[in-house]
Amino acid sequence: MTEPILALSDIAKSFGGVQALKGVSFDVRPGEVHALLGENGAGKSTLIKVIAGIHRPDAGEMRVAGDRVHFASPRDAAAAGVAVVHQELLLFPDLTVAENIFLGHAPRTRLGTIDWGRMRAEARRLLDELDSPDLDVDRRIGSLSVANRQRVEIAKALSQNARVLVMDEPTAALSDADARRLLDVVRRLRDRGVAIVYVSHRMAEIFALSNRVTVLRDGAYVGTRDTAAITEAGLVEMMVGRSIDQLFPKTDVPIGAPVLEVRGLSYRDVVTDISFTLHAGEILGIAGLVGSGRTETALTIFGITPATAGEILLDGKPVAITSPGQARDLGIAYVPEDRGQQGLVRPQTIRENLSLAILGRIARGGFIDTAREKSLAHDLFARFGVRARGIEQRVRQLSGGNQQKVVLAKWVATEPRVLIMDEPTRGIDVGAKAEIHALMSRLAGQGLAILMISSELPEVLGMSDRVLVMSGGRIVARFDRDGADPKVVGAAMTGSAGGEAAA
Amino acid sequence: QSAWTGGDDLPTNPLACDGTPAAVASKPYDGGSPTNAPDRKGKPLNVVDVPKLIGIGYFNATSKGIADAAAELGNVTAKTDGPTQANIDQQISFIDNYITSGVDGILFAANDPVAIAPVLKKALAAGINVVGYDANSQPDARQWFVNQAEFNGIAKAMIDSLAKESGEDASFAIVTSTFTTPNQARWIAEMGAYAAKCHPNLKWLETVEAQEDNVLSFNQATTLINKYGDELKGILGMTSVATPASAEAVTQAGKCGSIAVVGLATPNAMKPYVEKDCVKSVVLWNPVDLGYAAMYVLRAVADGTLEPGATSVKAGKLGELQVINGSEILLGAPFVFTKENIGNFDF
Amino acid sequence: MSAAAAPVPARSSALRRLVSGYGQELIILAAIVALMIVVGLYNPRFMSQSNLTSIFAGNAYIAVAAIGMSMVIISGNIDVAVGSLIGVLAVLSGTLAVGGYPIWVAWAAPVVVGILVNAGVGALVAYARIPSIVVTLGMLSILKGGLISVTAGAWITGLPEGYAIAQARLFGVPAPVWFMVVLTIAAAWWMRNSGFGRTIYAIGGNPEAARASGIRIERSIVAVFAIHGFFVGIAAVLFATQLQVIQSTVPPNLELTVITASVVGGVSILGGTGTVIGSTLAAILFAAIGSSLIFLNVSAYWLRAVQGLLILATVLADMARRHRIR
Amino acid sequence: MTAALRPFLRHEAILFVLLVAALFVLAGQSDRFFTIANLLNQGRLMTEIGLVALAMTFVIVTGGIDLSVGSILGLCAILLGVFWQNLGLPLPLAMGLAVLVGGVAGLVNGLIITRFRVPPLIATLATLALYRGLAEGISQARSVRGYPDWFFVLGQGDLAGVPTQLWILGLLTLVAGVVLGMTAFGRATYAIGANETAARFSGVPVDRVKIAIYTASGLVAGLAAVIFVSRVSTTRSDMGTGVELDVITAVVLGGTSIFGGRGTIIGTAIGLVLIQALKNGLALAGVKGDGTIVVIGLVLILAILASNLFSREDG
Ligand SMILES: Nc1ncnc2c1ncn2[C@@H]1O[C@H](COP(=O)(O)OP(=O)(O)OP(=O)(O)O)[C@@H](O)[C@H]1O
Ligand SMILES: Nc1ncnc2c1ncn2[C@@H]1O[C@H](COP(=O)(O)OP(=O)(O)OP(=O)(O)O)[C@@H](O)[C@H]1O
Ligand SMILES: [Mg+2]
Ligand SMILES: [Mg+2]
Repeated sequence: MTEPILALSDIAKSFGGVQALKGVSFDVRPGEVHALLGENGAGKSTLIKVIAGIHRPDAGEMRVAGDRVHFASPRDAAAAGVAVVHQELLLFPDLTVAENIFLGHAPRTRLGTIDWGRMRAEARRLLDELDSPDLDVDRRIGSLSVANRQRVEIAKALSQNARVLVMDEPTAALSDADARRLLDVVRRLRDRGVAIVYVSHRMAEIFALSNRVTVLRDGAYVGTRDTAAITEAGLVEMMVGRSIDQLFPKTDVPIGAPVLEVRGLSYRDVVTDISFTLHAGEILGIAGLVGSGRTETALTIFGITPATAGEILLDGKPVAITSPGQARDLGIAYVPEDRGQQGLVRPQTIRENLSLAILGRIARGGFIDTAREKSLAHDLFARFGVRARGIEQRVRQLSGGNQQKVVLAKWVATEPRVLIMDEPTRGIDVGAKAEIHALMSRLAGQGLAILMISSELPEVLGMSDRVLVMSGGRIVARFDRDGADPKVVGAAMTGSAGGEAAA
Repeated sequence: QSAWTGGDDLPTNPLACDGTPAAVASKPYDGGSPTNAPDRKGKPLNVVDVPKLIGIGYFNATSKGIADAAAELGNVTAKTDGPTQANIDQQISFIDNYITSGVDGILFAANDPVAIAPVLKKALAAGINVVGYDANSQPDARQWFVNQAEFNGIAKAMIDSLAKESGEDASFAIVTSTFTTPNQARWIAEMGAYAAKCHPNLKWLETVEAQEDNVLSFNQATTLINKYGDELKGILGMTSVATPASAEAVTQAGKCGSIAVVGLATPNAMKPYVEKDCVKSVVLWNPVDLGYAAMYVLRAVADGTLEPGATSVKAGKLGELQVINGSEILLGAPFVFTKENIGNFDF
Repeated sequence: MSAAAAPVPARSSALRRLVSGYGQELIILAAIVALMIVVGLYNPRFMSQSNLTSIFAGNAYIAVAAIGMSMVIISGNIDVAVGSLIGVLAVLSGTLAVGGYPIWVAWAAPVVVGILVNAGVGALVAYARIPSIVVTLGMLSILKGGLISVTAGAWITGLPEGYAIAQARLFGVPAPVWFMVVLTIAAAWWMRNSGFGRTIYAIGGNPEAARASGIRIERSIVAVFAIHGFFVGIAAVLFATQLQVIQSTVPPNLELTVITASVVGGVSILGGTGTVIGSTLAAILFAAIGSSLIFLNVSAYWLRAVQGLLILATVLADMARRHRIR
Repeated sequence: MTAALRPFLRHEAILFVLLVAALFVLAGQSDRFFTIANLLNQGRLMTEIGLVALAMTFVIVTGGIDLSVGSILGLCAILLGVFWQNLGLPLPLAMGLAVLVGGVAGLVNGLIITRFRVPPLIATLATLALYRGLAEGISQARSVRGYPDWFFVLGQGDLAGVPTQLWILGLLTLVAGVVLGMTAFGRATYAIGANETAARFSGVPVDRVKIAIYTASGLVAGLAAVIFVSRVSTTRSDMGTGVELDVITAVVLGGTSIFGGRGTIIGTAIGLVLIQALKNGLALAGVKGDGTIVVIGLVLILAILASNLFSREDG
C-alpha cells in the first residue's frame, strides 16, 4: 500500500471556549479519495483550515510525504502542493473568472509580467474540463450565480495542479446533474494520482466516490473505515451516535385553501410568465438547473426584484409587493440560498440575527423589549437545536449547518403564512437535514404554505406535494407527487424531454 | 461700472486725487475698557498675540515686531499663537483659552470684526488689556487698534501706482485671498471708489479668489494672463501671498514689463521680481513696525499712559504716532518698496 | 446550458470589454474634450498653448499624487494625509536646496522620505490593524502641526539655479507633463500586468480570500503605501519647484482634491476596482473646469457651486453607466 | 447593551481611562484647567462639533460617511442671515427654516446615495463643494450682522448657570444614545452597517433608514449653524470649513468602526471630550496650537492601537 502523502496525528484546535478539534488523526494517499464526514459543527472545515494553513493547530503534527511540516500561512500549504476548495467561497467579486482562477500563480511572459492571453486560454481549458463551456472567463465573478462561483473555485484549485486536493462540500451548491459531472472530474484527478480529501453531507457521493471515510463528531475523531466495508446506516450511526429514521418524512396533511397565487409573473428576462397556486399545508417544490431562474422567481415574489409583469394574489386578493419588508408583513418569508451574504449578519450574535426580521414585533413604541427578545431567541435556539455556545455567540463562528438553522429559525419567527425556502438543506448534515425536513412538514401540518427550491432531486421529490420544473426562467413542467419520478423530472430539467408533461 | 467683485458694501471715502489729506473729523474715544483691571504700571506683562493665522510671511513679520518691542521693553513676555488657517472659530477658541490662562494683554488681528467681538469683550470683562492691529474688530470690543494705514490710503497708493505703471486706460484684474476677508474687501471697495473718482479710464476686468495659497494664486494669475492676453495690463495683488505669486506668473509668462504687478507684499518675497525689474513698486506698511507699534501701545495702555482722549502715543523707535477716528492709532502712510530700498529690509 | 447563460459569449467582444473595463475613463475623456471644444469656441485663448500648459503643468502634481492615492484606495484603504505630506516634503526639498546640498539630493530626499513615512503608515495599517483613515487622520494633524512648529511658517526663498525642475521643458513640453504622462502610463501598465498589481486589486476586493490564496496581505499593504509614498514624493518636488518661493504651510484641502480625482476617476472607494488612468484624467478635468469657469466669466461668487455641480454630474453619469452594465 | 457592542464598550473603557488620565495630567499642568467655569466654557466651544458628531456616528455605523456637514453648516448659517435680513422674515422663523434647509441638504445626500447608489464618500465629497459653493454664491461674500440680543442667549447665554447650547447638546446626546442603543431603528442601523444585503433580505427598509440618517445629519448641521451664528453673532459663508475632519476624528476616536456595524454614542461623547480637553488643557499648559494638533494626532492613533491590542479576538 502506498505511503500517505498527507498525514495528521492528534490534531487539536480550539477557539476561545470552543474545542473545535481534539485528537484528530487523518491521512490520505496518492490516488485515493478520502471522505471526511460529520455533523454540522463536527469540525470538518476546521480540520481543513488547519490543513490549508489558515488555522494553526494547538497540538498534533502534520506530515507531507513523510516530512514534518508547519504551515504558517496558506502560502506554505500551497507550496507543499495542497490546494483547497473552501466551504464559503473565497473569490474576488470585481476580478474576472480567469483572474480569480490564476490569482497568485498567473502564467507569466518572459518579462515576468502576466500573460493575459495564456491565462484566459488556460482558464478556458480548466472550465471546459469542468464542463462549463458557457462560463465566460472575462465575466466578473460578482455577476455569477452561486453554482458558477463554485465552479470557478474548483477550477482555481485545479489550476495549481496540486498533489493534495481538499474539497469542502464542493457539490453543496450544485444541482445533481452538475454534481455528477463534478464527480467525474474528481475521479479523473484521482486516477491521475492526486490525493483527494472530500467533505460532503451527501451519502450517495461518499459511497460513489471515496475509498476511505473518516468520521468526526463534536470535534473528536470517531474512526476511519474502508468505504466498501460499511453501510450508510453504519456511517450515520458513527456520525450522530444514534440511528436516524428515514429522510423526507413528508406526512400527508389535508391541502387547504389557496394562499398564494401567482399569475404570469415576470421579471426582466430572467423570470418569464410564471403561474402557480400554493395552498395552505402544501409543499410546492421547484426543480431546475442552476441559472434556471428559480431564485429570481423567489426574489420577485419576495419583492427584492419587484415583478415587471403579472400579478400576485394572497387569499385571492391581489397585492403589489415592492419590498421585502412589505412581503414580510404580508406573511411571506424567504430563506435565501446565499446564507452568508443574504441570510445572516455574520458579525452579529445569534440573538440579534434571530430578531432582525421581527424588530417591529419585539419593539414597543420603537424600543426593543430585550427580555422578550432574549426569551424568543432562547426558544428558537432550543427548537432548532442550534449547536453553539449560546445565543450570544457570533454567527460568524458557527458551522455552515448551524448558520442555516439560524436563518430558518429567524424566518419561522416571523410566523409567516407562505415560506419560500431556497436550497433549505444545502450543506446540512443528515441529522440536521432530517430535523429540518421534519420541521417543514410540521409547519405544513400547521397550515403553512411552503415553496421549496432545491437542486437536490431526491429532496424535491421526497418533500413536495407537487413539483414545478423551471428552465430558462420559465416553468417547463408540472408534476404531482405520484407523477414525479426522477427520470421524467430530470429530463424536464435538462429540457431534453417532457415539456408540459403530466398534470 | 458697478462695484468691483470682492468689495464690501460699507460706505467708501476716497481721498482727494492730489493726495491732500482728508480733513479728519476728530471723534471721541469709542473703544472699550477693561473692567477693574489690576494696576499694571511698570509691572511685568504676560502678552499673547493671536493673528488671523500663523505660518504666513506677513504675520511672521508682525510677530517679529512684537517680539522686538517686547525685548526692548524688557519686562514683557510676548508669544504668538493662533490657528493654522484663517478660521474665525479657531481664533476665538485660542483667545478664549488665553483668557482662561490669565494673560495680562491680548494682541489680535481679527478674522472677522463682529465674530471676534464677544470673546474680546469677555477679555475686557476679565480685566485684560486688548489691542488690535492689522484687522480691526468692533471698536467697543477692544481698547485700541493700531491701523497700518487707512483703507482709502492703501487704495490710493495701489491705484495710483497701477495707473502710473500701466497707463491711465489700462485694463487690470485683481487677485485676492477670499471675498470674505474684511480688509481685502474694504481695500477693493475703496479702490473702486478712488479709481472711479481719479482714474475713471482704468478698466477693471475681474477679481479672482486664491485663498492664502501661493500655488493657487499663481495658477489663478496665470489663467487671467491667458484669458485676456495683451488686453491685460496690470494685476493687483491684495495679499502678501497673491502678489509674489502674480509676479511669478507674469515672469513665467514672459510678460515682464507689459503687465504691471502692483500689490501688498513683504519685501523678501518680492526681491527676486523687483531685482529682475518685473515689479517696480510694492505697496506695504512695514509689518514689523506694525507689530512693534502694537506692542508699545499695549504697554502704554497697561501703564495707563495712553488713556481715552489722548491724541498721540510714543512708540519706541517709531516716535509719536497719531490717534485717529476715536480709538485708532495710525502707523503712518503706506510704505512703497522699490528696487533702490528693498534690499534694506529683511522680513 | 441555461438561457441565462446564453448571452454570455457575446459579452466578451473586445469593444464591450473596453467599455466595461474603461467606461469611466472614456466618460471623463469625453468630458474633457467636450469642455475644451465648448470653451475653446467661446474664447479661443482657452486652447492657447500657454493656457493648456498651465492647465496640464500647473496641476500635474495633483495627478501624480492621485496615482498613488488610487493604488491605496484600490487596495481598500485611503490616505487623508496626502496634502500635508506633500507640504512637508516640499519644505524638506526646499530646505535642502537652499541649505547648499546638491540639487539631486533636494530632489531625491522627498521621494525617499515619502516612501519611508508612508511605509510606516502602511505598517500601522497592516500589522497594528488600525484602519487607514484613522492612521492618516492622525498623520494629517501630526504633519500639519509639526511643519509649523519646525518652520514657524518662514517662507523658503533664494532657491538655487536649476532647482526648479517643474519649470524645465523637454521638446517644448513642460517637465511636469512628462512626469504625469510617463508615470501614469507606467503605473497603469504595471497595475495591469504585474503580479503585484493584481495583488493590490485582490486585497481590495476580498482580503479574506486574498489571504487564503496565499497572498501576504501585510507586506502587500505596506508596499502599496510605500509606492504611494514614492508618487507623493515626486508630486511634492513638482509642487515645490513650481515657483521661486516655497510656502511653509500645508496646501489647504489638497487631500480632498487628490481623493476626488481618484474616486471620480473611477476608483471604487470600496476597493478592488479602478485604474490610475482615470484618476489622472479626472485631475486634468478638474483643472480644466477650474480654468474654464474663469474663461466663461462665471460669477466668481458662484464658481464653486458650479464646480460642485459638475463633479456631481460626472459621478452620476458614471453611476448611470454602471447600472447599464449590470 | 448588545453583544456586538461589547468589545467596543471595552474600547470605551480604555478611552475613558485615557480621558481620566489626561484630565489628571492637564489639571496638574494648570490650576485654571479643572475649574467649573472653564469646563463649562469648553462645553460651549465644542457644542457645534458635538452635535454634528452625534449624527455622524449613525452615518459611520451604517458604513457611510458625510463629508458635507461643514458645508451644510456654512450654507445654513448664510441662509439664516438671508432669510432674516434680506427676506425680512421673523428671526425665529428664519432659524427654523435654516435648520430645515440643513435637513433638505442632508436629504439630498441621502437620495443621491440610495437612489443613485453613489458611495457616500463620493456623494458627499461632491456636495461638500456644492453646498459651500451655494453658500458663497448666495451670500455674495456679504455677512449679516446686528441680530437682536435675545438671539444671543442661544450661543452666548446661560441657563441655570450652564451654557444654553450645552443643554441642547446634552439632550440630543441622550436621545442619540437611546435611539442607537435601544431602539429598533438603532438595531437596523447596526445591521445595515454589518451586512446591508442581509438587512434588506430581512425586510429592513434599508434605503429609508439611510435617508433618515443623512437627513438627520443635515438637520443637526443646520442646528449647529444657528447656534454657531448666535455664538459669534455674525454669518460668513466660510463658516464650518474643515469641521468634517474634526467630527470624524472624534467619532473614530470614540471607537466607531469606519467600516460600519459598530460604534456607540458614549464612545463618541468620550472622544469629543478628550479632544476638547486636550485642546484646552495643553493651551493652558503653555503648549502652542501647532503642538496641540500633533498631540491629538498621536492620541488618535495610539488610542485605536491600544484598543486593538486589547480586543484582537473580535477583530
Ligand atoms: N472562528 C471560530 N471561532 C469560534 N468557533 C469556531 C470558529 N470556527 C469554527 N468554530 C466552531 O468550531 C466547530 C466546528 O466548526 P466547523 O465549521 O469545522 O464545522 P463543520 O464540520 O465544517 O460543519 P459544517 O458541516 O456545517 O460545515 C463549530 O462548533 C464552530 O462553532
Ligand atoms: N451558467 C451561468 N452563466 C452565467 N450566469 C449564470 C449562470 N447560471 C446562473 N447565472 C446567473 O445567476 C442567475 C440565475 O442563477 P440562480 O442561482 O438564480 O438560478 P437558480 O435557478 O436559482 O439556480 P440555483 O438556485 O440552483 O443557483 C442568472 O440570472 C445569471 O445571472
Ligand atoms: Mg464546514
Ligand atoms: Mg438559486
